[in-house]
Amino acid sequence: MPASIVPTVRIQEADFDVAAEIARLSAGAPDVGAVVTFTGLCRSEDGSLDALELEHYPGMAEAEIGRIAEEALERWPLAGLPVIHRHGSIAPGGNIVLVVAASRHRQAAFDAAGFLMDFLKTRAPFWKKEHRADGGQGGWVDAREADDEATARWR
Amino acid sequence: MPASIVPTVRIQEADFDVAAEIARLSAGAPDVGAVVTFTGLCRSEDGSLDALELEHYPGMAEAEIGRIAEEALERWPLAGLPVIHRHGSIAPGGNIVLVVAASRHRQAAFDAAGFLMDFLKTRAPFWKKEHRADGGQGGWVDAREADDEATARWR
Amino acid sequence: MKLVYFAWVRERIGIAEEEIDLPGDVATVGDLLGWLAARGEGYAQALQHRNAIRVAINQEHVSRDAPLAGAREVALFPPITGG
Amino acid sequence: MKLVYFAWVRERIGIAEEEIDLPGDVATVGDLLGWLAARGEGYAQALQHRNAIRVAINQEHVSRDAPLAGAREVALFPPITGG
Repeated sequence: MPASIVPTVRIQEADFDVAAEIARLSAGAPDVGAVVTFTGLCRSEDGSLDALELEHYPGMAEAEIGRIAEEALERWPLAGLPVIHRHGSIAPGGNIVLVVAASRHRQAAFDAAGFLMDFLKTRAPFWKKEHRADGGQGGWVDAREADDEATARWR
Repeated sequence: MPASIVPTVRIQEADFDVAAEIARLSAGAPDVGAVVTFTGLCRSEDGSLDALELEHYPGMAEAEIGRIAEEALERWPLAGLPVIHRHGSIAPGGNIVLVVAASRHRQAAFDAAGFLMDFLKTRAPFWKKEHRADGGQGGWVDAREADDEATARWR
Repeated sequence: MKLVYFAWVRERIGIAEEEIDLPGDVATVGDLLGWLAARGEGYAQALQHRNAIRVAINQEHVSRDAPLAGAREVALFPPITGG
Repeated sequence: MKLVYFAWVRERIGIAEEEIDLPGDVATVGDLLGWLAARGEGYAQALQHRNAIRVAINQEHVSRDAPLAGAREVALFPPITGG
């Protein structure tokens, strides 16, 4: 593994391409034996959702995910850990977030991707607002207690 | 989630396309919020490896991975859990195995993919033989104790 | 000092950001939330369930007892729901 | 009964599969490994570190005390190294 990997964090409105991100990571790293990807998608909520609107805190979003990625890079021997998070309006089935973790062995890749998502979910400044398919008021999505618990297990 | 998902297991010499497998899963399932993929790749072993030769037990390989996938589908609420494992000669950087786990929430997807890989590594009848870049005798890869330990944690 | 608001905090206060000069006795994040709640109806509504509000100073998460000294940008927002 | 061999077990025995008729006193997987080890040099070599050998009956993993009754296909192979 290269001695020091710099976190790659992209906050963007545009969609992303999972295959391209995997290829980018494994191409330059001949000793990558395991790549884990996590893709978070917008659920249709049984057809009731028209779109999610994702608000974020520009600057802090990049900085906070960067801090989480740096901690993951210290904890596990990784060849790379790019993170992409979209903002703006996202329709059901659309991509929201992507993490790719590459390592020699699978456990480091699984752990790093899981760690990154658990902290991203509770610390990266993004907020979801629902727009309903029936035109009614959707409102801001509530934070999930399960996410706080998931974060706590890494202490 | 659909009430009953049938495991999809493919043992093939041909390469696979991670993006196509993700798309296949999330296209038909509007309530998938999380997709985890695991890709196992052939490492170059610091340039010493020319190729891995993957032998398998036809019939049992499909059956055993199918049994592991069925157990995962019982344990976690999944929208799908396709598994592809290649055999034959695979060069460094080449794909060996792919697992895609799709669910409403991320923990089920992470757990199912990790569970499937842990059991696949110790129970699916595949064996790797190394062919060295210098033309020397490589030989059969030894099983890793870490893999047995990884399997044990799911009991 | 620049204050920035997000999501329903922004909607209730009615503005996305503002520049303020704080009285000298407003020294911590906790003090700031108390002072803001008394600034008007929107602020009072936004800060009604004050425990739910998260605060960042200079784009880093902080707790209620964090000092405001050195703060260029203070952000108030609801619990995070990204990812 | 059909016996099938994989990886270095196959290489040492020198064939990939064979049909055999077992003596009546070979009742379990453990018995079979002992009986095979005495069949010739290749078998002896393959079964030298017998604890390392894994066995499947009708394409399912089995332990040493599994009975051979009903076995159509018995496979011998080293610990698995796929994935």
